[in-house]
Amino acid sequence: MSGAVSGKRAAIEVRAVEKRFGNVGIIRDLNLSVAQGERHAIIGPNGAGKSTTFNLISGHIKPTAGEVRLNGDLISGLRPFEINRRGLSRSFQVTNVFARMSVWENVRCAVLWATGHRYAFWKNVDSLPEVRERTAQILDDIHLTHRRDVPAGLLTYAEQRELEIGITIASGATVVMLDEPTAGMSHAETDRAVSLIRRLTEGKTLVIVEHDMSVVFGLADRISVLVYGHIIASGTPEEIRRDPKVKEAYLGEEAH
Amino acid sequence: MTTTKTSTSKIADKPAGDGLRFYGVWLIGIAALIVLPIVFSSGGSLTSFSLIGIAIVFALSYNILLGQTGLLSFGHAVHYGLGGFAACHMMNAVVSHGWPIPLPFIPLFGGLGGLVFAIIIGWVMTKRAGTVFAMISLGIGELVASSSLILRSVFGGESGITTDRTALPKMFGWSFGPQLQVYYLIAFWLVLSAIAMYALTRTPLGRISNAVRDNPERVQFIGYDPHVVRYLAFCFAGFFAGVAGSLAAINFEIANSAYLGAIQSGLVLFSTFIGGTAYFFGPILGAILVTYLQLGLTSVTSVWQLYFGIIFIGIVMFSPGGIAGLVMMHRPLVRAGTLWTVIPSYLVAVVPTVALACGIILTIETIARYSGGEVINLFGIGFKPTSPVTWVAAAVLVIGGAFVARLTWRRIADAWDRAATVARDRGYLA
Amino acid sequence: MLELIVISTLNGVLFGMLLFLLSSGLTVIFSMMGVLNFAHASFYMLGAFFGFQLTKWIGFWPALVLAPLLVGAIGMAVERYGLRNTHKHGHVAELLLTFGLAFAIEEIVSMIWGKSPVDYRVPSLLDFPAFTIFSTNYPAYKLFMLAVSVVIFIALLIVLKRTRVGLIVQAALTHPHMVGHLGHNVGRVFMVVFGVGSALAGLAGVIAGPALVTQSDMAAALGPILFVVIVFGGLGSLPGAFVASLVIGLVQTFAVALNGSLASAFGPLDPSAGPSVLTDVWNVTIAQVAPIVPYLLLVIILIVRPMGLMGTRES
Amino acid sequence: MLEVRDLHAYYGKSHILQGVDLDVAAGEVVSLLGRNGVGRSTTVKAIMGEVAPQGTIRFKGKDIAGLPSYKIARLGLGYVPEHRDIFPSLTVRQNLLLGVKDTRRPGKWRLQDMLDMFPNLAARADTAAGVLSGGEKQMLTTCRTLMGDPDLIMIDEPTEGLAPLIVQQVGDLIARIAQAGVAILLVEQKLSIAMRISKRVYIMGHGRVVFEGTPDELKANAAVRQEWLEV
Amino acid sequence: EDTIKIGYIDPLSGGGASVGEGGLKTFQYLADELNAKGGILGKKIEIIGLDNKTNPQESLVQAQKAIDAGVRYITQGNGSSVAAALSDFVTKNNTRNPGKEVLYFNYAAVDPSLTNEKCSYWHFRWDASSDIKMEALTNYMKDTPSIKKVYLINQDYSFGQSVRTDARKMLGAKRPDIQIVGDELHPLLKVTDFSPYIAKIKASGADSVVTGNWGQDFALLLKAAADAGLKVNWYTYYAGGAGGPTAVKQTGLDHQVFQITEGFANSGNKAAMDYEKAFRAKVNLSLWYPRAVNEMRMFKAAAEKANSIDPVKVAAALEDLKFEVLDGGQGIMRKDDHQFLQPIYISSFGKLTESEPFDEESTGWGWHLVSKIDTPQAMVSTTCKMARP
Ligand SMILES: Nc1ncnc2c1ncn2[C@@H]1O[C@H](COP(=O)(O)OP(=O)(O)OP(=O)(O)O)[C@@H](O)[C@H]1O
Ligand SMILES: Nc1ncnc2c1ncn2[C@@H]1O[C@H](COP(=O)(O)OP(=O)(O)OP(=O)(O)O)[C@@H](O)[C@H]1O
Ligand SMILES: CC(C)C[C@H](N)C(=O)O
Ligand SMILES: [Mg+2]
Ligand SMILES: [Mg+2]
Repeated sequence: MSGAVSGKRAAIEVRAVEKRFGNVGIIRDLNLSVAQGERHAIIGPNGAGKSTTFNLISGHIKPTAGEVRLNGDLISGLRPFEINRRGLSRSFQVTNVFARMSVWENVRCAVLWATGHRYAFWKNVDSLPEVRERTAQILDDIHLTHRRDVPAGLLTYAEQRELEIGITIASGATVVMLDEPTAGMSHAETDRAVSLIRRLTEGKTLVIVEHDMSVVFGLADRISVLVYGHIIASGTPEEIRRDPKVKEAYLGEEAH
Repeated sequence: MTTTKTSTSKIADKPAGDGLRFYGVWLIGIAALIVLPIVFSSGGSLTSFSLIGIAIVFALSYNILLGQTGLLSFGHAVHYGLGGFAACHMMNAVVSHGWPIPLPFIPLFGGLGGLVFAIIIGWVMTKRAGTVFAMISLGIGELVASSSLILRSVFGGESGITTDRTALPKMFGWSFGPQLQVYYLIAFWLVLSAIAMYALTRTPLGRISNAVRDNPERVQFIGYDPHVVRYLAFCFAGFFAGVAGSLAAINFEIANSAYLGAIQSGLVLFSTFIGGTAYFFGPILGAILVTYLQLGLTSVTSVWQLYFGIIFIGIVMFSPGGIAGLVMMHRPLVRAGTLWTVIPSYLVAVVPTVALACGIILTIETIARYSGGEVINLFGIGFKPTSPVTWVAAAVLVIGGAFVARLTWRRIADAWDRAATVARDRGYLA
Repeated sequence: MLELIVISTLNGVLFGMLLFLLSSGLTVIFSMMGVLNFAHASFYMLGAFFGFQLTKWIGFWPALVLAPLLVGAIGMAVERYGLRNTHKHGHVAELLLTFGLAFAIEEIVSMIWGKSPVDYRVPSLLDFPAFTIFSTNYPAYKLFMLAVSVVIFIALLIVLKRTRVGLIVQAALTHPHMVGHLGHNVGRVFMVVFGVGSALAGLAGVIAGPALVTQSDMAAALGPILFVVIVFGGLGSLPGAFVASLVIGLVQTFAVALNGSLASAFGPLDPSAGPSVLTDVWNVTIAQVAPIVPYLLLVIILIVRPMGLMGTRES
Repeated sequence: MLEVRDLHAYYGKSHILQGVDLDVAAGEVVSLLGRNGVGRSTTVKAIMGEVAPQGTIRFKGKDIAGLPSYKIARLGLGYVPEHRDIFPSLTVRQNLLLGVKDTRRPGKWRLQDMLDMFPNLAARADTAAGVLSGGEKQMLTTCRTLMGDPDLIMIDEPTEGLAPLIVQQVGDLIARIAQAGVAILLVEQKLSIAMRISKRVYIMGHGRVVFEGTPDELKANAAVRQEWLEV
Repeated sequence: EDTIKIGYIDPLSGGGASVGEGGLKTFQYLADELNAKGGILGKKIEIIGLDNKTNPQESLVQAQKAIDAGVRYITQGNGSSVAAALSDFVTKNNTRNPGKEVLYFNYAAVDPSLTNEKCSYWHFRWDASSDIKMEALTNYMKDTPSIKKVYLINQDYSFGQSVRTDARKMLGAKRPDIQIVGDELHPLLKVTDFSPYIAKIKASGADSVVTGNWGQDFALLLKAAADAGLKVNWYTYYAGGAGGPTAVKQTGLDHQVFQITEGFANSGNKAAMDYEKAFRAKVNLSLWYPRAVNEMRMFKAAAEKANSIDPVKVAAALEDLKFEVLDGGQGIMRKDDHQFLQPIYISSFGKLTESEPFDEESTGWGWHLVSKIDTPQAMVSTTCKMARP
């Protein structure tokens, strides 16, 4: 899954995408390009359509018009699992883990497809060394090794958010999309999560939605600002910080 | 994480003792199956054991759906029944064509019967989970059961299809006429199926089924199509239900439309839930209890259905995790070594609780037998339903029992809290 | 032929309305509380037996009022002391509770009234043929049943539109605490809803009892078809339940009325072929498949339109 | 108006609140601050009866500790929980309507006022609330509670997950509520808002109140900020 | 063992419960009566009621349970589908467990195949087989010129089907001018409202209906007929069962409902009528099953003849045993197929005369003799090839 063919090709390419619910247009003429290996943040006011954009890219919902490409291949119209199998993985704004399964099982399930075990019903999951090692590694990475046998539903909120990230990156996808990964975390937890994200997405393409500007400005190579379903600005953190449109539509005078 | 490949433990870094214990449980189970008919050799117990064995396979197959994949089916008996019919037809065909297939292989064909139907019907059925699936399964169940009365040439109408298991080629010189031989055949398939179904829970598919149960939406984002997962689980459940059905067909030498019907489907749902869906052995306990009640209650009381209902309501209300949940609740206490602190309160509660139960039984039987005047025999004491003495006894037992029992139950709860706290402190409870 | 059509239509509508009376209560309970109440038909049976007994003691008309109230009270007790505690363990547990309840109720009824049908008669006030068409009598009592069902339908529609009970219950399904924080007494609302649903079943029992059999197995006979009606019509949709009841009532009645089979349409099969699935299918009459038609409809609709005929949501 | 004395609360055996005291006067805006997990949410939950309280809670002079929460709400105590708890299958309008406790006695906030105040909500009045964006949900919950015409409203972390601009809007909303004479107990982490609109602030630590004073006093007291708020 | 246990396997719940319970009470009464007279060969008789829910497989569970509990005699009647399964089961049981043979006394399941292609040495039937009854019934119908259009409605299972095919065949042979205007099969014990069927009968213009319906399937059929005001003649097998007479009375069909049985309350036979009176006084039911009386009495006779209660010996003694039946006349247990041959009666239901003391279900109406068919006329040949041990 290396981008050997063309290192310059965009990891994600959204072209002229529209999404309407009934007759409300939520996403209008959305164009977005995320280069491979880039850390791209999407910011914008609540209800601007950031999560919807995630849903459109990851196949959760289908665009009304326009197309989405992953590493050059058309993926709009594909189902979520098909897109996931092509190396795109996402997390959810609302924690979305397997509540009754243990932390270990949560992560392991996310590892299975990518390690090629798929729907196998003739293999013992416990005796798949590469699955075991990878799971253990991820648990270690997200600092949940000591909680491995706890049902995910019983974790604290911050731990569940961390697990959410763990599940997202477990498949080894090259494109990772995180929807407000630090929402609801304290400062300390946020800092920890940021360094975690930074480390885990090393060498990968990252798309992140965040309202916490310290996270956004600390993490992103490039930022796009989404307002009313349309990207009004795109650029480096510096450019965005200075953009008056952005100030008016999103940051307000309180910008940190 | 430094266990060798030959390690038997479930999770790699658990102590090897777990593996021994794991195999131990299975070996003890198998040994028990072998010696059971020797210890309890009466015809009655043989019959019961055979039926229980069949019910266990059936309930375990149902739990692949309910417990593992989160699919509530009201029509699981369809596969059971079709397995039964497939087995009957196969047996008849073996006899009439003189094929060299001995009886012990027949359940394989029964399983295929259940499987084939699952393969055909499953894809549309498992498109959705939840209520939609439940209702489709109800519809399919009724549909197949009713059609079976119409398609007389396959299902034999009201009277069903009969067969003679002794007419098949012999194996180890066994004719399978005597119930004992049939019992061992059932036991053999029980062990085989149970191992297979247990193994299934430990495979990638098994684990992903659990994930689909918990959160089908999220599963899509880790590369899996929940529809495919549900479909595969449905097929496996269909296969083992078919095996169970064919065992029943072998046992009774008949298959009829009732095999496919709502009552059978309801019964397996009951057994599975009552036993507890969260643990592999739950449905086993449930199947044992339900079959036993079915056989036993009917012969001691005419209003067995009422007790059936009450027992189920009781379990659903007071032990929603089923019997297995009740048992497993104690595991952390055992590990933490605090179980002994609750046992005394259990013992104290036994007397008033039993008294309460007796009171209820006495009341019900008094009403049920009032007109017939038949004597009620409770622990060897005879009560006349028409005598006021009985009424007073019943009232005293119910009211007094309930009063005292509540106190003792509260004591149990307190003792539990204390023991659980200790267990939590020692890290055995999340 | 015309005669058969007219009479069958009348019969079908009547059966449909009876189904509606039963399913209205179940729809109210199922759609609002998400409880698959397997005991609903048992409440119907209780209604019939209470109706029978009270008719003996105090006459039919007081019984018509009193018996549903009694059944409603039992329903409320079931909700208060049973379902409420089970709710937190999920829908399967609730369903099994009502399952067990259905068992127990059937046995209690047969303990008290026996297993044979009781002699529950149409009240003499309505025991005359209302009109005669094509020399067939149409009993006044059946007209009365029709009228009651229609009145209930309209009343329910109005009540449900006007009150916020539906909203409260639906909201409480996902966030019961929050509904409490907004000042609504969730517990009581649930209890009342369940009580009303059960009372409707009871009412259906009181009025259907004299027209059909009043026997301890009457619940089991009717149970599954109710689910067909409410799912077919669309969960939560009262008009849906209404339409579905009529459709199923008519379809079933007309299926019985029709004589056709493939054999009668295309001529008999070659008898030398011997019996096979084909001959079974060939010779079966539409009347014989009548009982399975509703289930066929159910399966088809769920596959093509999982929210049912007029439903708006899937589960 | 609200008087809390020596409030204790437990989750299972863990003692979360260990004697909280606080007061809110009629029409007053008070903030409850503190680090994550100190028990601020638990305090409001205990007041609302969602967590079993031990101690005295008096509202408008009436002891409400141990009452079921619907009764507390009917006394005029509104609560906006931290996880928003919107009813996903109901429409925005229905959500708002459910805030009304008694249809016969409409309060001072009308459905139309709410929709006017938030055009976002107005545009989605008839869509299922479950699909709203995070920020819209927050507005919806607050409005919903207002529909019940509370005399005191407790809002738990209203700005969590909100875009900076919306955070300002929520601040404005709270100010507007306060202007309408409704007392507010605001549970917040973002100091700026709390400092801007509150008359008094409480800071919680280790399950009890460790500081009480005006925003200015808090500003002046770097030691308290250092110890109980900053990381 | 000082008791003889008889397993009574019939529906005690579900749609067949009313008839099943009636049967159980009958057998219990008979057992009490025999016991009061010293039992059989000094042994007391115990009836064990076992609920089979009209389900063949459940019947086998119950039968096995009974056998495990030491039962060597089984009696059953409600449902030929069950009977076929039981007969097969008993046969297998007896070949596989020599020395532990079980006899099956069938008191009501009348599907002809049980004494023809599916006949078993271990099965004995006291009720007249369906074709015998139809033979008698059509003989009577043959001589009733007013019959022009006949409608057949039957339960969709082996018994109902045999009624239907026999009726078609025999009517066709004896009265080719009679038109069969309808031939209906409906699900067994599942229909709750027969109005649609009645509408069809009405539309067909039939003047007579032939039905083998029993239990609620008969009562509800007549109830629906009453509601719709359908006035036709009914030729039935089981109009006398629970709920039937009430429904007939409601319809106002005075002597228009006929029934074919091996005996009935107002048969005029003194002994039988005394018996009926005593039975009603104690059990509070009409004696639906005079054949049950014959069955138990013949059991005793055979056991005494064999001087043993061993099923094998009793079975041998029963073969060709001649017996004076309850309602008078000679009967014989035909050796070839174990079908009991006996006089049978056609009676009609309606207002009673002075000499007819018994009404049904407190309707004031009762059964009245229409025709008696003596044993020699009440037999059809059998194709049974009996496999004897
Ligand atoms: N299925 C749907 N039907 C109708 N409207 C929808 C649907 N899904 C989303 N919307 C609307 O689309 C808009 C964008 O929502 P989205 O969740 O993408 O916002 P967001 O940018 O992620 O906001 P936040 O930062 O608050 O999470 C919202 O106004 C929402 O109400
Ligand atoms: N349902 C629960 N069961 C057990 N412990 C809980 C539960 N809810 C909260 N806690 C614990 O109680 C403590 C206080 O929680 P609370 O929610 O009141 O904190 P908070 O001050 O509101 O912080 P936050 O910033 O997370 O909202 C925390 O340590 C938390 O882990
Ligand atoms: C009891 C009887 C009415 C049974 C019926 N004659 C049958 O053979 O099935
Ligand atoms: Mg979002
Ligand atoms: Mg909080």
